[in-house]
Amino acid sequence: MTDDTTSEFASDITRRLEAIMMILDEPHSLVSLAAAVGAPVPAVRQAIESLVADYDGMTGGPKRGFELREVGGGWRLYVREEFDDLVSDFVGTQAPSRLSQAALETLAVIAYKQPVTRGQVAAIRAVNVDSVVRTLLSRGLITEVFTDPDTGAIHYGTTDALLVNLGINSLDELPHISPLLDDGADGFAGESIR
Amino acid sequence: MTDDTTSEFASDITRRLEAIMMILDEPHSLVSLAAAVGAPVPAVRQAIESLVADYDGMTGGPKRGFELREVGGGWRLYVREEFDDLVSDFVGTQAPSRLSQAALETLAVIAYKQPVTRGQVAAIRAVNVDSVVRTLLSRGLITEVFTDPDTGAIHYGTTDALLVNLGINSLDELPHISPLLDDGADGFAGESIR
Amino acid sequence: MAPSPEPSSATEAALDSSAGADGGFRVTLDVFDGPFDLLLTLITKRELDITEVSLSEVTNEFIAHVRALGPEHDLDESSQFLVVAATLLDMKVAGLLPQGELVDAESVALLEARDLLFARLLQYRAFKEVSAWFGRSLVREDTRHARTVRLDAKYRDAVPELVWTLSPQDFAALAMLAFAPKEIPHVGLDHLHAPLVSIREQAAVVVTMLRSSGSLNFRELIAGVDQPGIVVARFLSVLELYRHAALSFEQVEPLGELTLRWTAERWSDENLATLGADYDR
Repeated sequence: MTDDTTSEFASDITRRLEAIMMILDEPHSLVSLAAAVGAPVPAVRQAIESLVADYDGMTGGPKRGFELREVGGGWRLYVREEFDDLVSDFVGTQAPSRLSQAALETLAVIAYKQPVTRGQVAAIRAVNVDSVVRTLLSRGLITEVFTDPDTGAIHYGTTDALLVNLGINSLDELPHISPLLDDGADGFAGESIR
Repeated sequence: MTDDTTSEFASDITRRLEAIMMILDEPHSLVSLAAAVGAPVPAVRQAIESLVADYDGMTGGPKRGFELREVGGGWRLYVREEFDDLVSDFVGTQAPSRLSQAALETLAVIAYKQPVTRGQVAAIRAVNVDSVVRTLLSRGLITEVFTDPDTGAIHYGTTDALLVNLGINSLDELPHISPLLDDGADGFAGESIR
Repeated sequence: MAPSPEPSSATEAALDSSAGADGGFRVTLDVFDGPFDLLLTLITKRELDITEVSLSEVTNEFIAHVRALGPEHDLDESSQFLVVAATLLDMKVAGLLPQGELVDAESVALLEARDLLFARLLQYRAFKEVSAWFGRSLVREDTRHARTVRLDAKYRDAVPELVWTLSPQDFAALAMLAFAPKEIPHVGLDHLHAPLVSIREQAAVVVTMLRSSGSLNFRELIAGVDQPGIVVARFLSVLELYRHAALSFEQVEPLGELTLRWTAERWSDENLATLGADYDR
């Protein structure tokens, strides 16, 4: 901190961010937040970092009952995990129906192989996946990315909502699976698998 | 009870209160909050007072971008007044003045099928409609009609604002749509479609 | 092909040990004893030669396992087995073929085919394993609470006024569009297949022929048939009829003449209606 003005400016951004966070109902990216508070992205990134530490009780204050989380490519306020049961009891939320094993496997294949057609997914899972794909679409976990102009085959990919539902920030945070999967649906050719 | 235990207990109530406050949509009374956090009313009153002072920057920390205020006999988190213009500007840039195609189609489904749940609309449109329903709600074009006591599913219907926009006096004036569609995949019972 | 009518000793052994420690399918073979999953792991790591594994024994054990669990058992496990069994069979075919030096293109292609099969098996397992992570993460996030509160009226006023251009007729047209059933577009493959042959129809032919002559060999049963599909359907219907104890067969030596004999005590055409229901999908 070079002087008082700098730190006052930083603190001002932080307070503005807190105000905006109050009304967000989905994660917003750094760029979008920077536009909202009228500050450059690096300053906003710094302000977010300071808020995260602040709410986590790392800066001398208490550990708050809420936290700032980065999910699905953006930032958003959440109830801190240890109070989830308390809040669930209060609001009386019902657990949404869980996905079947078939749906989970299909979702995994689409997540790692996107953009991918239903036919390619079916080939990997060795079963028809039409109804499972429909379920995933209506849950907003996957979406149609594009349609091949020649074959008319729809290519599917995952949505930001999936990232939010998984509690991760980008596809890079998916667990690493065997490198043999990296070379795509059509090519194990020649490669000897060890 | 030693002083240490007392203050730890008080701090615990405070964190629980913060967690509940994060998800409150409207002001809640002391009694209701006491029930939510499982603590006696006087302890909750004290915790609220300490939070108000805390957020106002009276306890050594910064003055937050939000504040805890008593309105109409209840407590809730609000954006601190000095950031109202910032938030209004942000909201103004977020909402486009026209509804998207997805929003219009969802609105049409709700208009002809009401009362209808989000899940039913999602099944008809074969996509997730959560964020679109939020937009329509915030635009005042649809409203929550009732909640199914068994399933907890919220049923939506259209508002007078939609009628005004369409220039009609009642839903009966909506053009009939082809009965051919009645036997659609989702089984519209009989002639429930106007 | 000579299926033995009485249960093999391997089947009985599997009945005893069909429930593994985790309740999953367990196999007992000469070269291996343990959960099915481990068998796959060992094979994919090539610590167990696929040519050593008798697929028919594994299959017998699995059928016994499924029978012991009863009809309400998890279809998932059964279908999973089919995927894996098909892969094992493929691997076994590749494994049984002679492996020479890498001299000709054919051998190279063979090795590639074998690796492709290993890769497919590994790939399927990788996705199956990672799907557990998806399940756990989705459940964990389901319990989290993000802040979502209705916008206060004073901020709602800042929202630009809605521009509405639709007439009631436009709106109705939009509704029609939205209600139109959304079939996921499908590229038909029917034109790529030969005409379908019904096992039931062919079974009816087989029943008629056998009942009128009492005993026939398979060669006679397919005399004059020139479509491979019909030959296959007749053979499958023979297997199905055998399952219904409607006929018996004899084969003195492997690949030798197959003699079929009609043995049904009670047979009605109603039996035909459900015959081969397994092939309906």
